[in-house]
Amino acid sequence: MLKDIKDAVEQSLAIFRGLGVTLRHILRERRVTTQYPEQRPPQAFRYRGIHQLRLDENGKELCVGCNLCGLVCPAECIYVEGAETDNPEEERVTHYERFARVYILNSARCLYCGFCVEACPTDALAMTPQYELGEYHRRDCIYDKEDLIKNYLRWKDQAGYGIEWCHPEKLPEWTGHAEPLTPPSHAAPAIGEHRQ
Amino acid sequence: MTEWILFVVLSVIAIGSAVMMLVGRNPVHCALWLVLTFFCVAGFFLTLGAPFLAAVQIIVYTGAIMILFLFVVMLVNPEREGEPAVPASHRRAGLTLAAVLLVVMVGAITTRSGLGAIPTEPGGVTLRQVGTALLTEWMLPFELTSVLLLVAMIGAIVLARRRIE
Amino acid sequence: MVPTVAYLAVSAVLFTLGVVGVLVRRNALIIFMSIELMLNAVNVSLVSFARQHGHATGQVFVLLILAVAAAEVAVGLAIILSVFRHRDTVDVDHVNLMKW
Amino acid sequence: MEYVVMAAKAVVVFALVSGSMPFIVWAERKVMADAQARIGPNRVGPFGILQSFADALKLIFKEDVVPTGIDKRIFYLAPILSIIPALITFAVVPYGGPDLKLFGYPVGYVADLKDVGILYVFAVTTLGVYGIVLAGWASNNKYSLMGALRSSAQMISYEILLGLSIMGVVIGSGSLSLVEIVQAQATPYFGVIPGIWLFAQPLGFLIFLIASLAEANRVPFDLPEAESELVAGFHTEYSSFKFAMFFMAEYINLLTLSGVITTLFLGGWLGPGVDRFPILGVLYFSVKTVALVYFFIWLRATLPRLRYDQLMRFAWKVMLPAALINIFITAYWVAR
Repeated sequence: MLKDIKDAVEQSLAIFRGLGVTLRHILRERRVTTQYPEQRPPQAFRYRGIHQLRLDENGKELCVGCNLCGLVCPAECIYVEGAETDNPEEERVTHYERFARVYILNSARCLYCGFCVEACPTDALAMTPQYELGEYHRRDCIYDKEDLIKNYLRWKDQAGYGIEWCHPEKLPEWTGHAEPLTPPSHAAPAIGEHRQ
Repeated sequence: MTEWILFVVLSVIAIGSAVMMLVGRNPVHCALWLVLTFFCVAGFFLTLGAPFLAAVQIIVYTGAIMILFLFVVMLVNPEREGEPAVPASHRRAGLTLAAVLLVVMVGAITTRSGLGAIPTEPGGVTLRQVGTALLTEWMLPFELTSVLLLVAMIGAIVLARRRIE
Repeated sequence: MVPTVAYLAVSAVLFTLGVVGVLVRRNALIIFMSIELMLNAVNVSLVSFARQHGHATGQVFVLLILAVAAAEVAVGLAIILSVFRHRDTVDVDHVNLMKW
Repeated sequence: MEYVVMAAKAVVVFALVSGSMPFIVWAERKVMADAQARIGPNRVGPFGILQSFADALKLIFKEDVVPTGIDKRIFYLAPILSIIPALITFAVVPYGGPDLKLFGYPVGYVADLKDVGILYVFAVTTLGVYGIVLAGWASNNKYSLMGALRSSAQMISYEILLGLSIMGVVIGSGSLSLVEIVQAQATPYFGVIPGIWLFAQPLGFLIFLIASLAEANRVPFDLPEAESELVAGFHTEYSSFKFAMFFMAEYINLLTLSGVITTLFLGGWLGPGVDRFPILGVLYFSVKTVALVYFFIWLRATLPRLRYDQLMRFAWKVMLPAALINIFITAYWVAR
């Protein structure tokens, strides 16, 4: 009986302690919300967004339509049709006889693993940090070659987002607009860490 | 005049919803029609100068008793077996008996004189009077009710409890 | 002012409807509701008598009836529930054995 | 003329009560966000204050989904049954004293029901159960039905506590009229402490507070709609405007209960200087009510939901004896 009363009192006091905790948080100014469209979350250095098809310094396409990316893709979201041409070099879209006649990437199926980028023999394919990929129609999720080249043109001046993605030793000094993700100080301990 | 309008409207709704309760197939609908009747009865209490009883009527009847009914209807869920049709002879006999009862009651009411008299006190009975009567003149029945409620509570628990073997 | 006899008439009609319900319906729950209807009809006449005589006794009786009705509902619904558990029905025609 | 004044008061109170509901929702979201280190709504209007209106607009224009196999009439009736009691309870709550006059008419309350008063509040809040029970039953969904059954059991249990816990106040005030209950709190204790029932009836106040939380289905007693177990409880199948009606009823109930607690235990419109300037009474009443609403939101940010058996055990084994003890003490104190 006495113990019950003691428990009851303690538990009632616990409610007030809890109210104190919430009150402390209400009075404190700390806010963890990121105001998304105006404020961007810090992005990882190697963030894998939608792809780009790179051009070389002369404006020629690097892709030769070998379909290695399509073969390695686990989601089978890349379709490449290679072709050859007899045109003289200045009329070709690449430096070689081979080029990609069709290059289609379905961003709705892609799982952004980056295998295609690793597989590319000419470093033509790379990823960009772009993550706002929402569309109103599924057909708009199909990216053709022009779209992917547009992605390159859009991101080429952002140093660090090019082919360096798969060659870390070539990484230049960070100058991008976003900062590398730093784990917040209050983050949960990694698995096993608390056992020490 | 206003009182007559109110009275007629309340009577029509009360009797109409009571009839709806009788002919309804679905017990939940029946319960809701009955709730409407109870509301009208509370309205009668108001027009009769007993607002306290009207409030208690709503609290006890619609708030507790009918909710209990709904609770049991939902537990029992009698929808899965339609109520078997009552034989016509049976129904005829029941209606005849009820009609005889109604005739007797109406006859009794109308043959008595003096029931149409207007009460001298328009204020009617005050709550204080009711409370005083309840705790002086009717003290024993009042206390017995509490015993009755206790017995009912124990009985309900004993009856509704699942047998633990 | 509506005379007492009018209230008594309505009360009589409601009471009769309750009797009809008890006599012609076979669902135990509906029969029970009809009984509640009868109690209410009686309450109306009691309150109208209380007004006519300017005396509190009628209202006191209504309060007592309310308490009795509450007790009755508690026990009655418990009985219906336990009948339903044993017989899987609330049709009173199927509950015709004294013992099962 | 008297009826015209009454109707006008009723319309004004109705408009104010239902009009303040969007701001309570907004306040709740803001306070909850504060407690959780978030920002809360801040897009629609300054500080997001118009967020509720945007939500209402969205709910009205959303598709009204009607599930198959339902009892259609009751399905449509239930939200209406839920919102009407919520709206009409406020009619008896006095937000100003009888001295508060406008053009010679007392405007402090819509109706002062002498012999009924607080019983009217109970009678009407009881009816709120119907909306929930019928919604759950008519939805033809087992989660809804579970929510409905839980809520009916919960509300019946806590209604008893609600009634018993104010018996102390009623005995002490000697009246059921809410206006007279407030007036009974006017004399201060020992000449200094405000004479509100909170100090004379701390146990009654606590029980009433907890029971009213349960009656309004607020956290930590929001069992009928326990998201984590019952999807959304009784309103799982409701969408569009019918859902909005349940939502409105919930928040208007919160406001009404705060008003009732203010009246019963916190002295209603009473406050310093109110006898000289009766208009101050409205201000005092509003401040106390809003403070209570804030407290309820704060509680929601703090407490987890109770388990169902805990809820029932708490009602019958802890609160009921406490309420009875409170009545005995008060009766002794009054009869002394």
